[in-house]
Amino acid sequence: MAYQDMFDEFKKEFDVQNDRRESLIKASRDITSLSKKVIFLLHRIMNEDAQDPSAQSKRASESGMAKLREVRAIYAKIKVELQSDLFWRHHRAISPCLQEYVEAISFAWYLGHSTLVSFNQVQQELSDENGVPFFPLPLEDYLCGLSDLTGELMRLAISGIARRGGRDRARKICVIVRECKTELDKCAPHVREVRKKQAVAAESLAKIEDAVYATVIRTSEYDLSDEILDCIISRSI
Amino acid sequence: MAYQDMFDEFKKEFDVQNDRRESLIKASRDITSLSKKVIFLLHRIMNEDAQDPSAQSKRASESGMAKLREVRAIYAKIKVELQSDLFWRHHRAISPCLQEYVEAISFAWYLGHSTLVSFNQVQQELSDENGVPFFPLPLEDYLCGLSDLTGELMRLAISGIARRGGRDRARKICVIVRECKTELDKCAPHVREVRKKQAVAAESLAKIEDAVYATVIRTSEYDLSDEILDCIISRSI
Amino acid sequence: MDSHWDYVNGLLEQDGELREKIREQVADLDKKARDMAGILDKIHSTPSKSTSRVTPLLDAVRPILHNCHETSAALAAIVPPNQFWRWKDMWSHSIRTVVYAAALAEYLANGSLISLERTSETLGIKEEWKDRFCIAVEDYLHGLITMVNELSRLAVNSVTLGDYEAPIEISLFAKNLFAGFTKLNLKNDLLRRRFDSLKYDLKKIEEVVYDVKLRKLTAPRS
Amino acid sequence: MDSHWDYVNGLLEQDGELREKIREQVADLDKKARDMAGILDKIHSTPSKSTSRVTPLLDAVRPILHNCHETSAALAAIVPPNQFWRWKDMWSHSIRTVVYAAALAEYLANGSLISLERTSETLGIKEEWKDRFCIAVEDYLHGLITMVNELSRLAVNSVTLGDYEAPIEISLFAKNLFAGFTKLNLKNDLLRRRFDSLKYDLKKIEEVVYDVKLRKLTAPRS
Amino acid sequence: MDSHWDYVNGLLEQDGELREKIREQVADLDKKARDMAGILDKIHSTPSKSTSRVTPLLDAVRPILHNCHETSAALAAIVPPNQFWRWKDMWSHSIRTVVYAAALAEYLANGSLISLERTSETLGIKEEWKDRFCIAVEDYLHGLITMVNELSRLAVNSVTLGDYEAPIEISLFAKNLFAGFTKLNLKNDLLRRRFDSLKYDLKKIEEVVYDVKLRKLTAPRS
Amino acid sequence: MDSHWDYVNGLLEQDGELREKIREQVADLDKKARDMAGILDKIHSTPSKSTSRVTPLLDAVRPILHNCHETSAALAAIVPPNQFWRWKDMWSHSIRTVVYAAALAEYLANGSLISLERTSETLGIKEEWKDRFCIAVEDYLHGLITMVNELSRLAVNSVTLGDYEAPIEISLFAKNLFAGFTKLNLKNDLLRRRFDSLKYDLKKIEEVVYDVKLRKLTAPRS
Amino acid sequence: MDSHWDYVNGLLEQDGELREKIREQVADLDKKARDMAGILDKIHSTPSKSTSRVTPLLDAVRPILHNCHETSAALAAIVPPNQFWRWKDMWSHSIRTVVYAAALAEYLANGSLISLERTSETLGIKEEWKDRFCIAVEDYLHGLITMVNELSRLAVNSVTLGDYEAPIEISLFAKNLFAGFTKLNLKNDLLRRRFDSLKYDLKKIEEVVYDVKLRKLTAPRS
Amino acid sequence: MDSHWDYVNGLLEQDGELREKIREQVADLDKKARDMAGILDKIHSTPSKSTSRVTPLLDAVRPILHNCHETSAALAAIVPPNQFWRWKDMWSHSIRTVVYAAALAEYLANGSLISLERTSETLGIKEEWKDRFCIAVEDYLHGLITMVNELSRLAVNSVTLGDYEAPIEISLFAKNLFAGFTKLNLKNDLLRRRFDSLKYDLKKIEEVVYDVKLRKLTAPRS
Ligand SMILES: [Mn+2]
Ligand SMILES: [Mn+2]
Repeated sequence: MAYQDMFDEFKKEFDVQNDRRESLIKASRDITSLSKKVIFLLHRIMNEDAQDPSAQSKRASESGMAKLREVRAIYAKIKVELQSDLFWRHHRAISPCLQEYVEAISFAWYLGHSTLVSFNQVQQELSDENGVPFFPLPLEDYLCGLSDLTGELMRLAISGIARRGGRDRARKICVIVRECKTELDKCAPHVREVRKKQAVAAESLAKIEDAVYATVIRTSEYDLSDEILDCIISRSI
Repeated sequence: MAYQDMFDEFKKEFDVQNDRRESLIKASRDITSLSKKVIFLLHRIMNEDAQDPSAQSKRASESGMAKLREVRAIYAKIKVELQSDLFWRHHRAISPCLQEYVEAISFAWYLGHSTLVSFNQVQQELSDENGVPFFPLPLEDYLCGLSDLTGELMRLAISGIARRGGRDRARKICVIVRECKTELDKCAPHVREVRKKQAVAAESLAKIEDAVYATVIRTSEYDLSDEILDCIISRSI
Repeated sequence: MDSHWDYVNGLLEQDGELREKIREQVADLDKKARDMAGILDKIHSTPSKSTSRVTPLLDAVRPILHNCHETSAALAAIVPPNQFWRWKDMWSHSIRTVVYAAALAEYLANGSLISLERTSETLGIKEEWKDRFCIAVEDYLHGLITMVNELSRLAVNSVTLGDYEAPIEISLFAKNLFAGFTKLNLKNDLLRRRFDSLKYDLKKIEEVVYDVKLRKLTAPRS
Repeated sequence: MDSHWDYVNGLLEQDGELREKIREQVADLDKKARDMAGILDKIHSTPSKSTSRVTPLLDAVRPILHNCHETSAALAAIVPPNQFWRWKDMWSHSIRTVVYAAALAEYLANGSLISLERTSETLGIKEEWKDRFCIAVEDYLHGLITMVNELSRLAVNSVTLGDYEAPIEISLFAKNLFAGFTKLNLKNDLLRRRFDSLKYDLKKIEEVVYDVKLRKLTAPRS
Repeated sequence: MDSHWDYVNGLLEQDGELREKIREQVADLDKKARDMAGILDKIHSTPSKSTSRVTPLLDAVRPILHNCHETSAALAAIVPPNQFWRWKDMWSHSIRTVVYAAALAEYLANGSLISLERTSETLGIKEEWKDRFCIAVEDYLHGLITMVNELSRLAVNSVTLGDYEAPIEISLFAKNLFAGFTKLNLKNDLLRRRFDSLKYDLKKIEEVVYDVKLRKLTAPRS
Repeated sequence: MDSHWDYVNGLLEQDGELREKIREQVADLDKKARDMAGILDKIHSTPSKSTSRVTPLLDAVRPILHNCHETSAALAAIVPPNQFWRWKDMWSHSIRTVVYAAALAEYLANGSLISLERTSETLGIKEEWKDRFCIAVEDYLHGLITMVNELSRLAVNSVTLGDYEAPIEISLFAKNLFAGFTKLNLKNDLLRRRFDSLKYDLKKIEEVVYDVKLRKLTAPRS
Repeated sequence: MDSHWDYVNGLLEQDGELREKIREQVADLDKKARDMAGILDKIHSTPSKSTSRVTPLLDAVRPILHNCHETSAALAAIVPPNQFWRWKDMWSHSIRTVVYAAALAEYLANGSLISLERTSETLGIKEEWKDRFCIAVEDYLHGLITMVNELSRLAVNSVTLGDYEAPIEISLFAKNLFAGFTKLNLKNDLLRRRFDSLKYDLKKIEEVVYDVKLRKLTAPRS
Repeated sequence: MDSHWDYVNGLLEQDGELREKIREQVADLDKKARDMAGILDKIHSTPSKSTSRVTPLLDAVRPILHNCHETSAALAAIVPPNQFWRWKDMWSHSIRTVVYAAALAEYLANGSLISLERTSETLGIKEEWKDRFCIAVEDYLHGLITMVNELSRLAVNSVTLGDYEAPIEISLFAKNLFAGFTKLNLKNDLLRRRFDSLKYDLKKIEEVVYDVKLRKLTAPRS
């Protein structure tokens, strides 16, 4: 009967898509895990004692970017499974790893450039050597990654605040996280997932503000410049 | 400093366990997916028109068991990752696939033997050629698998009920599902996960009872034996 | 930096406008779907499918089905290339009802199962749109299940209205369709649950056939 | 068939009895843990660690730590081979407090960090029990974090009670410990969250050092 | 400043008192609703609607329906102008049961569908109260759905008690009502879900008619 | 100060020990409850209540019911005066199952509804214990609802095993019980929700009776 | 019969269209609300409220507040008489943000608390619209709480930017506002929970004032 | 049969009426509790507890505390014998606030910790009512924790208002209270969580003392 053939076709199609989904989920878990490791690596380098904070940032950023090239290789490998309309069909399977990747790359980028990585820059990273994207980067995933970034920036600001140059870095982070939070708030009504994450971003911002405030209060009783304070402290701790 | 070495050890240990967990989750997904396919296969064979229902069951059971040998091979492959105390350490990662496997094998077993597969029989399947278990089968997972089995038996009973021998099969299934439900209820206070599943098992049992009831009601108006009814019906549908 | 956020906001607004345009077309498609469902509901009081009584219903449904061509074309024009799966949840519900209507109409007219290709044709969906607007296999299957749900009611109501042959035809048709579904490895999703419900429809239809056969209300088949 | 279910029920009852026996031992361990925590809490009103004032506290804690040997042995005897990870959640909370007590006692006595091996020794846990009863790395780390939580309070209270050197020692100790934690790739679990909280303790300790240094209340280091 | 807060608190206190007064009247309305539901439940053991056996039930329900006039008037007097929509959730549940009772009574008495206007009249609700107390369309529709839920039971129980005509009348009535509902563009989620339940009731009624017809239990229709 | 805290801790420790003792008795009660439920489950495969086949089940249940006397007495002895309401949540679940067992046994034996007083007697609960151990009205009602849940299954399974009279008896009994429940002004939310489930059971039972009556299965077949 | 359903459907369709029109205006109001919130966010990097630095922010917010007049008028024109309470949930979220913006602007400009009446005026809401469009007391209170949430951040960030006077003013203002809230008998659960959050804000502000006073940062330094 | 249901319903109705009566008294108790909390909140702007400035607050609180005698007596009269534990959740929230007020008043007046017995006396609760109305240990402990929450704010605000001695007294009092709590074997989850919050309060108070001592702001102790 002709329509039994049709169902045979459907069976094949379902099985193919299911297997594809399973293999994408596996790749997605690998990418998420690698991206998280990059974030830890960045914190690790930034927590080392260093004479030149700006050189330290640069070194961290470069190490991070280098490791993220491994992640890029996985994306390059799975791109065939995401060609044309397959990407959106299986978007849910790889959305978590895209967000974690954006979080990691934007963190590494911030350490190297002191700015937020742009949407197009991330899309460019997710492209082959000729600049052809492996697949379209969904704006939602990019924005969610940025929202998560605020948490990592908060950790960076807090744990480095007593180090040479740490107060200055915390102040700069405060500015960029505040901007990020304000702008993401504007996007939030359009993107459900960002909306859910913004409460955490607000907490992170408040933590940074409190930390910066504490440094101001702490030094307010003394007429000393930042450098002299740094100097006194680094000799004693 | 000596204790930095200790933390380096910890890092290695954490990374090793994490990678192991990830690879177990992947294997677990593969096993779950294969087990589900076996269940579909069994239903598929049982839904074919057949002259000899008992031969059909036997054929289904054998095909299922054969496919489940592929699953067994995966278990054999990951057993090294589950040696000694590793099994319970990563139990949560592979618990879902164990339950699905028990569901599949107990379904195949039922079709071949008309009984519930015993705990020791499943443990034996999960052992090497010398009878040494790959790892200890947790009782919880075995019981959860049986609880899920009731759903598949319900599907079997309902979809085959109008077929030759279907009424008889449904009646037998009703008896075994009722027993299974009663006994699992007794276990439920000790096993949280079974407790959650039992509401579904109760629904399945009620559906089977209703279906068997309907066949009785349907034929109550006629003084005809099951065989004659079967004969009349199979000629007309 | 502002331009960075401006750029992002620009993209969001584009998506928002796209969504709005799709929503409009979907509202339209949904209206058509509900109209057809309303008309086809009358089959349960007009069940004699073999006679001319079914013709007026089909005559009422067909022009609406044909009008779907426009909506299909509009959606294919709005959805960007390769983004079919991004937006399809917006019209899944409506398209399933439309598939149901097309499939039931086909069954009533010719007693046969409409294929996925034939359904696409009926709705004026072109093969080359498949990365923008097409009927996903799942949606097609959902539509067929809805049809069987109604056919089980029809089997019952046919007998009530004195047509003892209809249930037997329906039974054969539904059994074959069910056999097709059996081939599929489904995920634990809505489709699987609805497939489970199909078994009950089949059982109901079979019971009607029993009743009819056992009461010898129908002539024995040669 | 009955014997099948009897067998299953037999296994369940065995597990139940095992759980009951473990629970008893854990209640005992928990009592010891809370007693030690209660004693060590007094450090905040006796903060001069360099003087003999800390000795009575340590003298009170040590015998309790030693008494843990029995509980360790009892648990190692009860838990079946290879089932450490199956049951450990039952005593995680208590063992973390015990680790905290051992680690703080070690710091107060010698100013040094207790190692995982040394902690096991202190509690009388034998290497060969490791598939039945040992200290998981996570639990050891939780205990250390609790210690730093208390050390940050101690830094504050030391100054209140006129000891301006303690915060500086604590600061060096905590910084090194923090550096160790930084090496780890943690999952998004409780340990990660508590590690985040460590940063605040470190910050607090550093602020106390600032205050002390800037007020030149302490002699400059040679 | 104080007077500002007193003003605000005054508003909140007024609302509190109002709520209390409404609660009292709603308790009264609810009692009436439950009483009528209790009486009408007996229809399932007295199903011969064509005979005089239904009369006593209607005689018991009607005075209670009439007594609702008082409650309606009381609520219209308590609710401040324009605040109907603010408080209506408090009595929605009860008013739906009252609508159900009025609608079922109407069907049993005359076999016809009660309109929204007629329901308001029955309960003594005046047009000019519409900013304070009226029947919202949703609540009217909920009441009708509850009636069909009961009618499907009634169809079953009528046959049990030997009345083979009732299901056929009920079937016609329910089919018409269902067709009416199909036309509605229901946005309200709960109402939509309950509308789905209507389909099951209809199917059940159709099956009862089928059983009766199959066995030729009814008098032949002209 | 210390003696103050010792006093407070003494109160808390007493509660802790009490809880432990109650837990032991409740475990025992729960075992009995589940055993009886397990035995009564067999009614679905032994449904011919009019014959002697139900006797062995009752013979198995009765001694367990009688054994509950001990547990009741033990609980009444442990719970301090006036503290019934403090601890009752610990055994609510088990006592509801026990009530269900007693109520079903009574129905199977005599076809009648067990009263609250009679249930207390059956379990050996003395009136004078009411400040320590008794059956709360809610728990009694929960037990009855569970019984009706099982009776609706029993109606179905009786027919399967050829007993066409049982559903009719069950229907009368359940209708009466339902009418009783309808009178109650239930405030308790859980009880209200479970009362709604009663309606489904009743409907189910009515449909079984319908099937039997429609086919005239209770009358002797010619 | 048909005209009856047409009438009912007419009512439902009207509601649907109304909802669509309101949604449009609310989208507009929400845009304005979010724009103002975005501008006022900058206060945390421009905190010197005593200087002219706050003026540009107020200059940016005021025209938007004024533009709300149009939206208010539009909503008052769309919402049918008496239906304020029916639709207000649609704009509650936005209006609360608008109230927050108006209240914060008032505080920044004059250091005073905006009253409910004054807020209505600011948004161009006329007294005579109160059956169609006004500010519910709850929404006003929500807006005030949001303002205090921001003021506690402002106290912190003012100090960071060297303004030690601001926290003291904020503290007085917040304490008064808190005392006002304490008088209210809040029944609304959400409002109650948010009122609890006020306590945290107040504590935070008090701690900032403490830091400033302790270090005598407000007195001129010698 | 009917009388059986009437009996059951009678029990349920009694409970309903009882609940209503208790609700009224609790509303009264709650009003008093909120009034006292409002008055005591002013301590944060009047912190000089050693001077006569605290006297007016105590003078305002004491008569309200005394007025609680009436409510206590009313509740003891309404609650049936043995049913204390059944109804106590209704007033737990209010009684905890009352305990807080009594405890804070005691601390402000005499610097000492109020005992459970003394609290009962203050509220006019008689020993012989203990099966109907008394203060449960948990509620007493909750009240004490609330007091410490406020004392940590008071430590901060005292310094702000130039009283540098108060934090030191508060610190000693809170440390003792904390040590007392540490001895308790708390099973109750909520109480455990709130006990954790005590640690934060204690830490805050210690930090205030630190700030004061560091700057040598207090008079030198002999
Ligand atoms: Mn992160
Ligand atoms: Mn399954």
